[in-house]
Amino acid sequence: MEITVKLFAMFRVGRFAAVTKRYEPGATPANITSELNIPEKEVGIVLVNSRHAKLDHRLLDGDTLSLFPLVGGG
Amino acid sequence: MEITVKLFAMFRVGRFAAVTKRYEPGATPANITSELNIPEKEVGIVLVNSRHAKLDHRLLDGDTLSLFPLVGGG
Amino acid sequence: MVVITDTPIDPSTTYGLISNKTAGSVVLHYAVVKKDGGSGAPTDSIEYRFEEGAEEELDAIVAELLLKWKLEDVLLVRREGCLHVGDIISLVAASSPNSEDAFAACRHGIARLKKMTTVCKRERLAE
Amino acid sequence: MVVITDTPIDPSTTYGLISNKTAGSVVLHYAVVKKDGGSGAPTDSIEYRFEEGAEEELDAIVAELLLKWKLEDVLLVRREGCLHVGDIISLVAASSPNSEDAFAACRHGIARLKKMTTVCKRERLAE
Repeated sequence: MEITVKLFAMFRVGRFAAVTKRYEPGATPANITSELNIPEKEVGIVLVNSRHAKLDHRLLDGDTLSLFPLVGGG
Repeated sequence: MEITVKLFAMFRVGRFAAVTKRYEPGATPANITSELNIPEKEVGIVLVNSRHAKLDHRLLDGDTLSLFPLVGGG
Repeated sequence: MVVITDTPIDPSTTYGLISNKTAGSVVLHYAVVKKDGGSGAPTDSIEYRFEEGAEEELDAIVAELLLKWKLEDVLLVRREGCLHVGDIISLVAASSPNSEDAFAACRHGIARLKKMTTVCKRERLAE
Repeated sequence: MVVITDTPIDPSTTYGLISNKTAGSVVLHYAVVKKDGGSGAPTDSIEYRFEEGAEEELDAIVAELLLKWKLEDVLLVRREGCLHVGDIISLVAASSPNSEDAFAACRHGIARLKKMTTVCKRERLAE
């Protein structure tokens, strides 16, 4: 399935702002942060399609995942 | 036309709490306060059917007029 | 405007009940029955009954808000009967040229609704 | 949830867009075009255009509110196009177990919408 991943603030450093990629069905935000080497404790807010979600949220094909760090969310 | 007049707080003193009375068509809250010897400058809030209204509001048959003094509106 | 109703409060119709000819801000607050009402055990239902004089008490709250803040209109709606989790208990709405006045009035309205003397509230906890 | 729309914001559908499974309070603020926008002459219309990155900017505001306050959900809606007096410019809504958090987040959301960098606003005064 295709997921668009958007990173914000310092999460972009050395990574990217937005990317659309294929993931295994049933992938979660936790799987993706782990793949991106983002420690879970640095994750402030997870949005799936602009809605508040948890790290174990089951993503669906076409979803947009936005990840904000704990500090400097903007 | 019939109007129900409700008085609040100190306006009740020597008058009444609520009364339903006949008035001439086209009567306004100003006509009624004048009849009740309530000086306009003492009127804090005028409600017609629980909605904010002005002293020159044209009342209609069946309306409820509530008059609150400037001080101690409750 | 003031409404005491025994039918569910319908949020799809409320915006239209507040006049806003001059207002740039309309604030609405819905109080909803939540599972954890703070009494330890989960809430099953809350029953609200209004006594005589409840409409006058709501009118007095409207007048108080209109006196204290620069508002175009105020709307107070209260639901009567047996409410379950997710049901809307009350709506306080205010329109004003300034969002500050609309917010302040709305917050004060909520505080006043909680202190009403003509309402009887009975909570039933889930077993 | 975040919406940028070129069709009128419909207040009859907004309450259903905010999730409130645990929330006891839902606060909504509508900003509306008013006749007297403060520039002296009466407002005829205001045009809003959004640049690329506007959705991301709205997402960042949602995240900021969720980080700062105890909220269940946040909804930001902005209208694009030419708006006239009485038209809804934006909606900020928040649900929370506490009305204090819902109000504070809603007020901060309004302040943040006003400072958006990806919006272009052009006001036309009435002649």
